Amino acid sequence: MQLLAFMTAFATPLFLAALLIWPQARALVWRVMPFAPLPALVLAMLANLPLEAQAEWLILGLHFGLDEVSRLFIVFTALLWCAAGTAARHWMRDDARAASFGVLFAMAQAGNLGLLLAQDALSFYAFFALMSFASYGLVLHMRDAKAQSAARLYIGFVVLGELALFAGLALAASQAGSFLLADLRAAAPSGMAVALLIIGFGVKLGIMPLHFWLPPAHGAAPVPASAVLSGAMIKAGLFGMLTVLPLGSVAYADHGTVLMAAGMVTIFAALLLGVQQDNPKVVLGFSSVSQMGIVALGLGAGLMVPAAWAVILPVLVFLAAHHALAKGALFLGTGAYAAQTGSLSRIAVTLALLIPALVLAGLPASSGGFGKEALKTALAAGSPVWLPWLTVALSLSGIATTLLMARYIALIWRNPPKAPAKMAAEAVLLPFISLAAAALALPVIWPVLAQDMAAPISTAEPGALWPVGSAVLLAAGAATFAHAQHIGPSVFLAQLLAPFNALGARVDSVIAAKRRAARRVGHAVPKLLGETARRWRLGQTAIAGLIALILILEFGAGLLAETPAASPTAPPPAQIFTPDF
Amino acid sequence: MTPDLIYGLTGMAVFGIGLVGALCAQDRLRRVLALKLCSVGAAFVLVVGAWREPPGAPDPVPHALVITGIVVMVSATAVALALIRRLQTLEAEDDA
Amino acid sequence: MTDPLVIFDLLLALGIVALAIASLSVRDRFAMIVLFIVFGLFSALAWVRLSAPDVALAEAAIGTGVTGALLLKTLHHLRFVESRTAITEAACAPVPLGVLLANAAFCGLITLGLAVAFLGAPSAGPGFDALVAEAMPASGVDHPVTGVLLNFRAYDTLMEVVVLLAAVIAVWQIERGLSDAPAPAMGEVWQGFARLVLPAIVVIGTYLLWVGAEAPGGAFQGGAVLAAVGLLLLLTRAYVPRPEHRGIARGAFVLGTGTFALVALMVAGGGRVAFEYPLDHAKTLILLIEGMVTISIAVTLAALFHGREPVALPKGGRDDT
Amino acid sequence: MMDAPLLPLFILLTSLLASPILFALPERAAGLRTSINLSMAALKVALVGWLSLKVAQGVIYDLRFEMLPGLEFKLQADPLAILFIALSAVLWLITTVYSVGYLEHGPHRARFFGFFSLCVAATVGIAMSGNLFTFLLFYELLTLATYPLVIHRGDAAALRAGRIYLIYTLAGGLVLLLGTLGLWVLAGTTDFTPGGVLADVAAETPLAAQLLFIVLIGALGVKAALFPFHAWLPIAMVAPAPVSALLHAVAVVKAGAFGIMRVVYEVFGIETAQELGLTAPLAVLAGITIIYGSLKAITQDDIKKRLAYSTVSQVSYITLGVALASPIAAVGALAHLIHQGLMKITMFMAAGNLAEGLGAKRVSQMDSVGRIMPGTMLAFTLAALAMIGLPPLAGFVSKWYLAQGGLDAGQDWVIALLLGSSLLNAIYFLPMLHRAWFRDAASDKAGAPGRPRIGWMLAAPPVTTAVLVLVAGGLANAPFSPLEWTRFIVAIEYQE
Amino acid sequence: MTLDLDMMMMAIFLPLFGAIAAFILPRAAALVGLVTLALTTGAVIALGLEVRQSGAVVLPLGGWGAPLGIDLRADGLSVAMLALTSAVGFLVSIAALDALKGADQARERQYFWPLWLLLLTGINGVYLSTDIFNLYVMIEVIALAAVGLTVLSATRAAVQAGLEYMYASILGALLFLMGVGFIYLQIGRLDFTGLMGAEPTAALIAAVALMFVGLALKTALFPLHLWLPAAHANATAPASALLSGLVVKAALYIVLRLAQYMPFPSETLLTLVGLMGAGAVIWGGIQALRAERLKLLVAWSTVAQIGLIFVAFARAGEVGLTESWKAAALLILAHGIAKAAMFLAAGRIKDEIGHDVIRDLDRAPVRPTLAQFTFALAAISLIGLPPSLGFIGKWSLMEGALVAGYWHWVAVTMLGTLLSVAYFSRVLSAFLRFDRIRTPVAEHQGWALADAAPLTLALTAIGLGLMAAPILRFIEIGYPFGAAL
Repeated sequence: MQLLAFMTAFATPLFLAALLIWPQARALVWRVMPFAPLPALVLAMLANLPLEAQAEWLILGLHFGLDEVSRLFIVFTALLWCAAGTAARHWMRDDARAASFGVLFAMAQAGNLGLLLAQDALSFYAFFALMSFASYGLVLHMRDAKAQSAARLYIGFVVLGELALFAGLALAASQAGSFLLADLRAAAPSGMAVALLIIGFGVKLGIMPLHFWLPPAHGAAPVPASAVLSGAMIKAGLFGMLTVLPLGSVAYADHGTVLMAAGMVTIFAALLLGVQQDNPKVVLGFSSVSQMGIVALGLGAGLMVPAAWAVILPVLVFLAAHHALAKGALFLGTGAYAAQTGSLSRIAVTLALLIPALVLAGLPASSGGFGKEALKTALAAGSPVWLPWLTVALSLSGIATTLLMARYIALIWRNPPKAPAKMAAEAVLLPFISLAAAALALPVIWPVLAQDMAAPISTAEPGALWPVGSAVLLAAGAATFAHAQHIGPSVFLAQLLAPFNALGARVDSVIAAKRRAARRVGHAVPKLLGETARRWRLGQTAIAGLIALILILEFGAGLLAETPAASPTAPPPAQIFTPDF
Repeated sequence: MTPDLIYGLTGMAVFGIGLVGALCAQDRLRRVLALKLCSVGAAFVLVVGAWREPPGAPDPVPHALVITGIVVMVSATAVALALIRRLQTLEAEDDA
Repeated sequence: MTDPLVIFDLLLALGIVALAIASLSVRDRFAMIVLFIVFGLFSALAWVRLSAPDVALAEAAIGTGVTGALLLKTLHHLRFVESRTAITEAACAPVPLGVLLANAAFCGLITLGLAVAFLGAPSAGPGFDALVAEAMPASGVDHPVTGVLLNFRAYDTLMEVVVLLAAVIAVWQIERGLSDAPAPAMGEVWQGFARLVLPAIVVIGTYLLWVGAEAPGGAFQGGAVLAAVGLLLLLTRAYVPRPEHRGIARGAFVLGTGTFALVALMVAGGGRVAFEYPLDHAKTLILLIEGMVTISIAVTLAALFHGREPVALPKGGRDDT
Repeated sequence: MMDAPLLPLFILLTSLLASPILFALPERAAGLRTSINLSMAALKVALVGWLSLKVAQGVIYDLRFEMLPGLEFKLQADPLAILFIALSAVLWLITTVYSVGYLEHGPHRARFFGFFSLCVAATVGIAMSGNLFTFLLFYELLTLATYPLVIHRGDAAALRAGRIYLIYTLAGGLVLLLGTLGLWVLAGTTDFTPGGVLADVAAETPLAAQLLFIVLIGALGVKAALFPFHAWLPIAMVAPAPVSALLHAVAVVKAGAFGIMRVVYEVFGIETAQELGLTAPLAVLAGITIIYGSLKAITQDDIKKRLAYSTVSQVSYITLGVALASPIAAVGALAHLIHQGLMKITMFMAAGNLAEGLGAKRVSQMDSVGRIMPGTMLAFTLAALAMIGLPPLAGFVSKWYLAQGGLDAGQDWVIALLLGSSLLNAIYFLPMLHRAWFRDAASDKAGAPGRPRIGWMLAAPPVTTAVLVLVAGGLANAPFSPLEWTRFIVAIEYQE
Repeated sequence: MTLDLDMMMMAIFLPLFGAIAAFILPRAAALVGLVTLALTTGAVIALGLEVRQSGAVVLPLGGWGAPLGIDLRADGLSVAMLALTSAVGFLVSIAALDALKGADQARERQYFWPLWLLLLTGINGVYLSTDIFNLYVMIEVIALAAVGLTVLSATRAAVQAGLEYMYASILGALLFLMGVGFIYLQIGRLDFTGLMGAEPTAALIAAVALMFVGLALKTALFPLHLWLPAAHANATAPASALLSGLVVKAALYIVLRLAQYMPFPSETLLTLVGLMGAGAVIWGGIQALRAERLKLLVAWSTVAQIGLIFVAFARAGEVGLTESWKAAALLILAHGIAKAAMFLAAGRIKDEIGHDVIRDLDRAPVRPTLAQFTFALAAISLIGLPPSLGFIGKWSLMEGALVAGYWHWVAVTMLGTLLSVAYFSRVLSAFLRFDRIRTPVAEHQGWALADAAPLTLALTAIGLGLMAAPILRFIEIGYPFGAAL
């Protein structure tokens, strides 16, 4: 029964792939494609843990299992495939090579889900290989020069990675004398094996210097494929390390150091490389690389200090889920953006894209923020020597990611990606919005979903604003600068000052008008007064008036002086003219 | 009710009337005349001030002052009238 | 209290005020001047009543007589010019009644205030009586007013003559080159009258001057009366000013001032200051001054009446003298 | 050496007496006029040199003359005065040479040089004023003497500029009169005394003292072109180039800045001013002016207008340095008084040469002028780089001290301000240099501009001042350099 | 007979004899005039030396002595005013030589001198008089001579203005005479000494009201100024200079004197005076801004400046009056000199250019540079820019007001200064504008004798600022009145 459940989980996509060969079924298959990961999802959600099943009959005897970690991986992987499937259905509607895409898509899906369930080295490797090689077709799908070169690079690294992985697994298996992954872990594989495994999985993970394939591939693949490549498949590398390496039990200080250093380099090198790109999807790819650098930090720390692994692991899983959802949303969002034609809807989508982008960048109280803070806390348990650097690196990674995201946003405006011509504009929106919402809601969902493993997350700080904030400012400055460079500095400054100058000119003209009016009045009123005074001979009146006034004032003052208490209520008239200074 | 009181108040009245005339009159000649009335009013004050109850002789100094004032006034009047004549002629020439 | 004189005073005062009002409010300008002359005579009467005969004489002769003559002459001139050019006087826009009323109201207030002040002032208060009485013996004259005029306050009197001089210079200056209205037509009767009256007036004037030292009268009154001679001569064309008379006229104008000032200066020295006549010569000097001043005043007043400086203009010029 | 107690008076008279002579000379007596001009200017430089030597030896010059009971016309020669006199004397000589060349065939030369002399006399008087009252006298004289220079061209624009100039400066002068009176009434003296004369007043009636401070600084701020009283300066640039040089570098704005120094240091005293809590707002105001002027400068296409706004910005460095109330910043401020003068006069003379030689009055006409007039443009470039604050030029020295002073006073924002200002300076000066040196002139210009005909009298002065810019920066620590002299002054003002 | 030449007598009699001589010898009038002026100036200088040496000097005319007789008295203020009169008069006389040299001006020339010398007699008489009735006679001398000068040009506008001036003069004098009457009624004597101890009774208050208004009318204090602008603007230049520079000062001087010796200035009245002065400053300034002709502008500026003098007078209230009169006196001196210079310069400009319409001044192909320069210098003093005497006067004004805490007078002064800058700069920019004339402009054509006098006056107005301290010390000689009597 359990076996059947496991089989359904990875066989459903395979079955759909097979059905696609038959043209009459294609329409139906495409319609069902979004639901292909459902069995796996259902299994992960409903199963009581731990769950195991064996199929000794199959090949060399295959073991499947589901534990706390793989369950969580399956959940977000399946979700991602669901969303990508939905998108792919519309994306590929009028594509000439839709069938081949569907086949490969389904096969990669099967591989991805399968490796998550595999418990022995052989099946794991098989599913891993299935996923990797099927993806080659996805990358190559467009068949243009860019796709071909990307695919060439991809396949080269895949081959390299598979070789290393195979060698590593083989070494470990021979050392353990068993194919079971649990045995491999328990046997504490040799340094060599661990190194090979790290390289094998590292290729998938895109840790520098093994990352070269990743950005071009992500850029070249169609949007649904990019989403799963970046969101789901590279997590397979992480999952592989978690399952195969004896983390938490044996210390591999050198490996850890190297991995950690590579991770640190990855974080920033990816930034430097990423901001130079012109294709938004490539930029997203570099962002993935950068993010995986963070993951590598955690892994490295785990390798160095096994004792810390217990706290690092849940965080890494969370980060994987976080990245999968956010990055998937971004890729699909790129498609959604490309599908829009009106500028208003593009602005709307851009605004929506800001959600996963900021989540990914680690906006406080988002999954990114929590994840980073949790990782910081977790790493505190690791090597004290590295700790300050790690903390700084993590904080700065927020800046790096934000800058990449800014670059991405800028690029989709400047080099809008292309979408299939006749696609319904809202088709890709639904999966995009769902994933974005999921990414946003992750901090809330996670405690429910992960239960015991959610502890580091739910107790983490919401994170700091300054990395994102400063990076936004930096990006704004850079954008302004770039804009200025683009149109020429003096033109730019003129543009910048134009509103102020316009305001100034406006104020000036208002003042000038007022001044003219005042001048008119200033000319007219004295003239009128002067004329009136002359015509009415007010000067004559003034003579008499003045004498009378002085007489009244002085007599009044004299009278008051004589009778000071005459009228205590009325103020003396003299004071009317002599204010009290 | 002594003469000085009566004529003193008369002087005030004449001065006031002259002042009204000097300020209100439009006609040039009348303005000159009004000013002359003012001067008579002022002279009244001095003459009244000089008056003493009959047995006593009046104070001669104010009398001298008034005589001076009268001569001064006639001079000023003559100049004013000359100006009026001249102005009238100039206006007539301009308008002609 | 029922002094009959008080009733006379009251009636006279009323008359004066009424004449003042009438002369300003009467529309006809000739009537205005006549009323003014009557007013002047009434005032002179009032001053006689206030035991100021000198002042009354001066007012009658100069303040009323000469001024009246000047006014009449000017009116004649104005009417002549108006008749020639058909422009009427008072061409300017009338002043609103409200302004006039305000003027009147202010003047009423002033009069009231001055009346209050007058009533509050000491009646028959302090004066120069005692000082004059004390100084009279040293003045060189017997009549106090003359003493004041020509000795105690001789400086004022000198300046008064200077005012006259300034006036005649100003009038000559103002009216230069101005054509004159033809002299009023004086009939034969008037000319005969003049011939008869003139010597009498001269005698009266000289007498007034002479008695000035002891009794009311003196240089100004005498001068005014003599000026009347000039007026009559001018009016009757018995005398027509000519350009060649200018030098004499100038001399006559400055004669009084010059003599007066010279004497005032010359007496200074030897411990005396200006205007301090030596006691022995005081009477002589004062008489000299009075005589010269009288001539000056007479000629000046007559010249003021005549107006223009007699100048020879080119033929066909505007000046008809 | 001879002792000459009347030395300050002689220095004043060299230009004050020259003025009526120059007025009286007929228009065509150009040679005589030039020789009088130059000999007087040279004589003044010599006398100033002598005077500064004496002052450095500690001789005190103090000339008094009672004008009103208790109120004296007072000339003194303290080191601060020497600083300003030296600037104006040297620059007068240079500007005179330049003016002679500039106005060679222009009209109204008698008038021009007469007022020019008077203007310098006023500046020298301002420098040597021993009290605020005397200062006021010369301050107004300066206004009056510069007005005919500003409207020298006599056309509608010049007259408009002149009117605005007159309104601003005379209103400022009037307020200064009020302030001087207030000081006289409050303190009973208007003497400039190191440490100030208002300590007691400030303790008793701080409000009155604060009001007085605002009135005085406001009044002086008009000439110092402190925001928001700066509007006259860019408008007044219609004046001929030597006049602009005079306005911007030697006399007018410097008189305002110098007055602010005197008021803050020697009327209030730096401590009193700080206690009144008014130096910080003044510093902020100066900061605003610095940024505002630079921003406005960027958008100007007219070369002289750009330079004028640059002056608005640069002169406020001096005010800033004074207001920071730190001796180090004061050194910067005082040094900038000299340095800004050297730099700005170079630029204005260069701009005048461009206008004279090539008819180039706008930045957009500056393409490749560097190749046509290398000397002039080299001077301009040097001055511009100094303005930006590149070491070892003069501008760097003053900016360095200002920044240090900001730190010393605990006003860290000054650093950001100076950096930002330098950036803005670069933004508006570098394009000019770029055009001048690296851009080819629009080829279709009718008739290639051959060798421009400017004589040595026009070419030499900017080069000379540019060299001075280099020297003042490069030899900043040498004895008798502006900076050294400045330190001497600050030691007195801060009574260290 | 040894002549004891008293300098006070000389100051009055020399012009009188001069006037007589000039009148009877018309052809030598100019020569007589100049010699007289020179001699009078000499007498004034001698008098000044005497006063400086021995304080105030008194001359009881006729040996009687006040109150019966009339005393002449010279103290610092009198001599300062006399000096102003002779100096300005002398220089204006020199300028008049040129201004009246035209062939068609023979009659103007002939009458100018006697009238002017009589005017001088009257003015000097005012400054030396200590008797209020004598003052009345003197202001009448001044009035008649001044009217004669006003209408010297005999244009219709001038005669009209002269007539208005005459009315104002007579009325002012009559008001003054009425005041004299009231004073006699109250205290029975007419000399200053008698006035000093008097109690302020109703009669004296009435006298003050009448005399003050009468004098204000004569000195054209706002709002009684209506006769002045036309009269001063339409007279010939030397006459304008005399009228504006000297004549109005006589009435001002009497106000100053009376304020010192009479129970005159209550706080209320002073405030009223200040308000009238402020009104004059503002209204005169505004009208000067509007004026279309140069001389009219200058005349309106006189109205404003007289207002300023009254503000100075009222600046510190009743308590400050013992000092305020000095500020007023400084301003009187400054204005007298500068305004004379300005009117002469304006006359020169009008003569050279042929008109004095401000708007078209810059269209003229000739520029009387020196006259323009003189005008500018005079403007500096009138505006009150340092170091002119006008500045010193303004300084004293504001200082006193500040000390007394009367900020409003400071504000009025500053407003007045701004207004004067505004209206004078109208003229100055017209001088310096060159873009509306195509033909070559002739300017700076060497020295003209005619410019010497105004230029000297203007330079004096500026330079005297440096002499303010001695001047102030000098005018205090013999103050207060009773001390030296």
